[in-house]
Amino acid sequence: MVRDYNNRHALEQKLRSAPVAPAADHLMVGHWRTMALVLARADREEAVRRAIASQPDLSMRFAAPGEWLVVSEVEAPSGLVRRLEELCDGGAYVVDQSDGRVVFRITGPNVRSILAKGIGLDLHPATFTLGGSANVLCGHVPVNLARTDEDTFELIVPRSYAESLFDDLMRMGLAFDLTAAFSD
Amino acid sequence: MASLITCPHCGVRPKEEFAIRGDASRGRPEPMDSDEAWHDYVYVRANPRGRTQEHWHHVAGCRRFLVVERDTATHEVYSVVDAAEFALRATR
Amino acid sequence: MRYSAFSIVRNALSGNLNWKPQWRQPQPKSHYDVIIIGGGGHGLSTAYYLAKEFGVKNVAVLEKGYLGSGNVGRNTTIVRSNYMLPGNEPFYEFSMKLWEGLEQDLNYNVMLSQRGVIMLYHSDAQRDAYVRRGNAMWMEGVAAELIEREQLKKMIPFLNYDHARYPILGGLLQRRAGTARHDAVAWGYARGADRHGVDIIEHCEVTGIRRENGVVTGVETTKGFIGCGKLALAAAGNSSRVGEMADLKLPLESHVLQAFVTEGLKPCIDHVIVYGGGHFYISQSDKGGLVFGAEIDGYSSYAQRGNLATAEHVMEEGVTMIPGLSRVRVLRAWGGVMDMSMDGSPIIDRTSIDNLYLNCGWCYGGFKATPASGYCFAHLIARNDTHPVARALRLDRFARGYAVDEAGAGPQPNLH
Amino acid sequence: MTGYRLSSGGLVDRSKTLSFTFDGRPLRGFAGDTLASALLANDQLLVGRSFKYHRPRGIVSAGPSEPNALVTIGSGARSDANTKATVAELYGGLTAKSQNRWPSLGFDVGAVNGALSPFLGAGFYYKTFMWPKQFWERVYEPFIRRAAGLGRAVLERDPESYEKSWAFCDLLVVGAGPAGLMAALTAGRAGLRVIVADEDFRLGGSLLSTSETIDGVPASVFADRAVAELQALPNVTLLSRTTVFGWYDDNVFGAVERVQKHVAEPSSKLVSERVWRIVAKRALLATGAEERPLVFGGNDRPGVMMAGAMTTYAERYGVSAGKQVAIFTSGSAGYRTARALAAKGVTIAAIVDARAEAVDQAPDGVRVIRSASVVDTKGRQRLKGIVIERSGFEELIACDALGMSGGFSPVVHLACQRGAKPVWSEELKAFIAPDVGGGLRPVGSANGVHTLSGCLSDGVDKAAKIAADLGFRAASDSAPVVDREETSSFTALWYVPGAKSKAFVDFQNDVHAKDLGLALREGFGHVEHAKRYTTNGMATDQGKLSNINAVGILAGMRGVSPADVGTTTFRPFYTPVSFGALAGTARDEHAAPARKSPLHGWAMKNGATFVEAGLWHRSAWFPRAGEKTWRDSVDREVLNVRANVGLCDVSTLGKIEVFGPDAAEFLNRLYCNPMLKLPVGKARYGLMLREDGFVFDDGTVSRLDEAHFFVTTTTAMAGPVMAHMEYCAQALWPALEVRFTSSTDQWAQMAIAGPKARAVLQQIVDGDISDGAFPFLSVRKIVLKSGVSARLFRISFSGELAFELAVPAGYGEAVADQIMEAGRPHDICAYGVEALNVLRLEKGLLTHAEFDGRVTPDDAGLGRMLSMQKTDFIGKRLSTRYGLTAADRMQLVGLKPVDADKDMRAGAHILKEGTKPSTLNDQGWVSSAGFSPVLGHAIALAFLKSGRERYGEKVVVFDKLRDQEIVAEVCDPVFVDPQNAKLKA
Repeated sequence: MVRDYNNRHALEQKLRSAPVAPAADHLMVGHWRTMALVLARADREEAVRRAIASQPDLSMRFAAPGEWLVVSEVEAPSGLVRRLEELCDGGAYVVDQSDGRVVFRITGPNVRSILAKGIGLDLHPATFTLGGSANVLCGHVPVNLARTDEDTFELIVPRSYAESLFDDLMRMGLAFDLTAAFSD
Repeated sequence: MASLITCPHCGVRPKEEFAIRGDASRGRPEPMDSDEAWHDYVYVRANPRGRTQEHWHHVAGCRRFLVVERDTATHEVYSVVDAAEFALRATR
Repeated sequence: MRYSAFSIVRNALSGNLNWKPQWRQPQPKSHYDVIIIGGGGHGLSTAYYLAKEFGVKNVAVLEKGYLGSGNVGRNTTIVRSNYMLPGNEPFYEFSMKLWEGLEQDLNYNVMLSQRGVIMLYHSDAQRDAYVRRGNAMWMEGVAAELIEREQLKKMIPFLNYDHARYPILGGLLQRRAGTARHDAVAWGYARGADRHGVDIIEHCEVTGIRRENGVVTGVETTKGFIGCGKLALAAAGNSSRVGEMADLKLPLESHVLQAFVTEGLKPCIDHVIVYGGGHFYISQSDKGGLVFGAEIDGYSSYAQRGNLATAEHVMEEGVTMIPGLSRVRVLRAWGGVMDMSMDGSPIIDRTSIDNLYLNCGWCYGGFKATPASGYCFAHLIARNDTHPVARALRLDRFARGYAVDEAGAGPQPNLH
Repeated sequence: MTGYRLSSGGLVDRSKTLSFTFDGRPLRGFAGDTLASALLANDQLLVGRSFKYHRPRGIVSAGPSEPNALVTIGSGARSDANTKATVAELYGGLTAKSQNRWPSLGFDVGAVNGALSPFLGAGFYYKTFMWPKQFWERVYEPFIRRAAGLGRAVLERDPESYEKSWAFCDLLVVGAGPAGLMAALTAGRAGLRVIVADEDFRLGGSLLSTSETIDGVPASVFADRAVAELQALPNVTLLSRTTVFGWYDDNVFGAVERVQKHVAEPSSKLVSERVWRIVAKRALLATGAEERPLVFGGNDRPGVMMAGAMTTYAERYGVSAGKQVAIFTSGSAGYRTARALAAKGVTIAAIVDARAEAVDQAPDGVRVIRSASVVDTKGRQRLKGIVIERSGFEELIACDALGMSGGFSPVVHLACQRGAKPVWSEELKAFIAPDVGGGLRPVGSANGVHTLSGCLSDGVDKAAKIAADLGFRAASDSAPVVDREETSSFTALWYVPGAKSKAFVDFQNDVHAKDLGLALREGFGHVEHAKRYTTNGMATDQGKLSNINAVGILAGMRGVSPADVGTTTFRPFYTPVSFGALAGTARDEHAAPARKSPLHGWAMKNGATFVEAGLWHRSAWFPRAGEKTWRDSVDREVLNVRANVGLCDVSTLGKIEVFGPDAAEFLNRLYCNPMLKLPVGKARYGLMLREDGFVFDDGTVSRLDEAHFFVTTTTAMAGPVMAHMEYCAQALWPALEVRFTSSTDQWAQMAIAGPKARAVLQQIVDGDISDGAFPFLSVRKIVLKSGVSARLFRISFSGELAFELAVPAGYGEAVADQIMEAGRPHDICAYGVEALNVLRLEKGLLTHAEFDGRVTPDDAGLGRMLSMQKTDFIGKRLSTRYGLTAADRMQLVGLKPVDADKDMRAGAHILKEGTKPSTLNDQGWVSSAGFSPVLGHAIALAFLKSGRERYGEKVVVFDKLRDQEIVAEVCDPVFVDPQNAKLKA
């Protein structure tokens, strides 16, 4: 996706310095990610879920019963909203959140120990399985947490909280020399 | 109860993800119900020592209101259901 | 036995073997003019003033546990009259004045310490609210001072002036406010009431309220039936349970509030300090422990114990207000059952049932009210007439639309 | 007592010498020492002073129950007061200071209190200090306060950091002694997720302090092997230096790990302490048993120590408590200590056994005196001898240390922290854990098991049962074999009669047996009363040693069983936990998250001063060169908006997208004014009430589509309004088909206000925004010339011609820059919330300064908004109550000073002219006040009794807090442009 330089990232100030070499435990901040909240209408939840789940390039994050945060790495915001509206065929309301949320991707051998310092959810691989997602608190910040790979998690946070969450995560990772950079 | 609540949508979650609204045992009166019914609904509580129903809001999770049925003396939880389901069941 | 310098010396020289029980352990009589349910601060002070001020001496106080086993023995001991609303301020100031003469009145040292209570503000809006409150206090003749940041820095240098999440801009100070030794208040009133002939009956749980033709005639207890002319409820967190025995439904929820004490330290905090960026408050006891607390846990509970999440939050507020608390160790946490009312203010009133009187709804502020609560309740019971300073604290204020809502939070108890 | 290091033995590393100081005196110890063992090895017997009488005190225990050996470790901002030397791990460079003494530990002036002790008995202060009346506050209390406390808190900023962590497991084992280690091994081998937490820096518990052997190896070697095996299991987490301090609902445990308390120079990457919240499916309480002191005359002399502690110092640390050690015991444990010390070459002066029968084996040649008791001790700051009594005859026995043992109590604190009381066992002569269900079970000696082999097998059995319960299969290993089992029995002895001097029950708080007698005499015989009256058990050790003896003594005096006396309440924390650890990272600026507006960067560039607004940082004003005070900037911003145009960041307002066929009906029930027929493309001011009829929040409702509304809330109430809407939709009206979500963070929203607003905006907006095409209260989805999609609202909070423009948050800064650029020829300025506040004040528009939760719509002059013809809305019914409609309610008015030079302040109250201040005369209060640069004088909004009838009346504005009373005239609350001509331009 083409980057629009008029669109400022919430962490532009925090991550302005030159990129660092990633350590074993590393925090990546997606410079540009598209997502929308899908609110399924009553009795259409299952149909909507299935319609979106059928799309391999769209990642569904559970937000509430009948509500998902749908993340795309290829679509532009308006394109994603249009596509979701078509997919859901009137069965859901779609709200663009591409500018309202920031995605953090954290990966590494100590990722669970780091996240356990803020998140009261059992992150054991057998319990929080690959593809799982949940709205949780990280410290005092509300996030959507998803496990996207063996030792990789994504945290999606409301934009206004992004700097606070960033500071928190860096402190949680201090003992493991966690590094951070924009991913593109 | 006071450490963890099992959200029917999100699973076991820490208490700090929730905000407690209060008594869930009584439904909102109809517009034409008596003054007394409205007064009791807004201001009077059974406040039992024992089994009670309470609205817990999963603020930092699914943002659903839940009805937690539990014991006020032992903190044992008997059930947790979605408040909409609870309300619809009550009106049926 | 009256306490005096002489009695102390005389007893010391005789090995302290001649001190007498501070109150008797009587068997209940078959009938009293007034029975008070609840042997806590409010019940005991009611009995004391009934006997001493209003000449009603045939009185029993029934306590289901040991005397003072409720909130009077598990609070943070703060005494103040810095309220804003006209329904509250005169009542609490009346209480403050009673505190100021209490030791002489009771011949018992309750260790009132008027060290000053200061409530910090962190924004212009909060300052404005405190200015409003301070001026309301002055309206009632109660001295209040607005302490601004620079003056505050000299007065309390260890606050977090440079790194607080919410900047500390100043505070509202009531110098006459302070603390008292909580257990001593219960014991002093018990001893005083006992000396005026009141029967204090511990370990006597009320199990039923007997009514004949709609009029209360007595109570069933674990020690048998006891008849009474008038029945007065002062059961704090258990008010709803006792009320239910007379089919009374009350505007109350019982909530748990935690309080904490640290290990004993040499004197370091000279005031009662209240954090405005949250609910944290702290003072130092005469034994050296820092006594503190903050908000209620939020759910209704009779369990007298709190949860860890709330405790941790209390500590967050504590170190944010006073960074130097960080290495101070917390010794003990406890929980009290608060009778939270729907507007955060208490109720002292008759009920719809003849001869049944009600004193409840003290939320987390009942300790400071102990003298006035007892005095006004005794006034009401003895004369069947509301004391002038308690006029706003009626039970029917909700139905009539006259809530006394100091926090402006509406009928949700855990917001008060 | 003459403490010294034995020539060999112990688990300390004699090759690693550590230097430390005590009260400035340089001393040496070994790696593996505690501060207490090192002090003892250096013959530093006197370690502290007691609380009340300042009596000299020595080390009593070898663990967390220590009442006496409290010291301050470290200095300056890194000092830790009241640290128990018996659990403080020794490190090189440690500095320790004694406490509660002046001028020195050896010579303490406060000890004069001891001579006054007849006057200072339990509860003395309640009876005294009352004459004359004023003296309590001025003389007595300051004196008592100065005497208070033990250590000193420096109250400086702590340089170290703290954190918390969650942990989840199948089985938590609290305590890594014989039972705990066996349980962990059994469960770990079976595949359970196991966490083992132990307060000690070395795992093994009592295995480290015994000469027994297991499976042919010394117990400590057995422990090391078990630990090594556990360490190798991926499903087992070992937490040493970790105290489980609390058991909470749902089997959640609080624990504190001392990560760096044992190093001289902590790493900045690591925290000092970490609090764990452990969620355990099952837990085992393997906390062992506490040896009981004996209450005899002179039992607080330095040199008198728990017998078990003596064993520990000898076996684990290679330290002997004395050269000539006497034992006073009511059970086997005293003999065990005698054997252990004798085996290391220490002379045993005598074993004084309170029991008559011979059941235990004394070391060869040691004198055993049965049916005897110690009635006094000799020496001053160290023990020189004991006076024993047997059959009415006294004898002085010379010794320099005395080990005492009064039997054992299982350590069951955690199991009793949730309301269940411990249960008296007549068989064990101890309070044991109550049955609290399967979540938490005691094991080993915490379960009343007295033998090592019993503890090992109890650990195996309990863990195997749990494994089976949770669906795992534990191998049927039998427990290891103890080669020379030591037997154990005791007789409970609460009070040793015949005391010749004070017999202490609570050492730290100086409560002696007679105090309990006095308490009983005065009617404080209930165990809770006795505690509160005498302060027994209220010291920093929470009565770990003293409570059981106090119960026994009370029972004896009352002639009942300890079961009838019961215990006081066990509560967190098992041992004290620092504020810092419990607070974790959420402190100082990070106490709460900080929310930043998408226009934060724009505001910074424009020089904004920021102010806290809930979690948000908002731009307050934008100072320019030459402006001396904030008022200069705000006045300029206000005048510029009124004359030209300004841009203000309003992104922090709550924003909610509401969808669904029933959305209009839903909003119609939510607001007190009508919303059902709001046309598409239009916005409306809305007022929400609470169910009790008072104003909850205000905001705008815009209809973007037939079934799509956009709702705004005030910044402060965004969260509560969202929760309220969710409550209404889910709990009250679940049948309505409505869905909504917050879009607060998605949009950067800016107000462009002033006569030139349209001219500026037209330059960046495609399409006609003239008053004809886009009149007041219009709403439209638009596309900016730059291609950015946006929403445009014609709404105003300033009374000026104004627009609010919302763009996706990321574009906010670029669009704001563009507007500032386009506005330059029109003299645009950035304005902040302070100017916004003055602008709205001049127009009599309201905020939560007015809506304080006690205000009705009618009070605020908005009574006409109440749509009583609607069937239902939140707050409708209760807003008709008498008290909410009474004629004497306070109503919103304006105030202007009669003398234009005077100012007014929010929070002032109002009096009628000529009346005295009193609560009865109080007429109202000022909700907002400020200087109006347009009018050139102060203005205020106020709530005044029957205020709308009183325009023109002169009133006194009473601000006693700054000693000011001024006269003001009551007026209409709209000060500027009452016809709204500018708004609709």
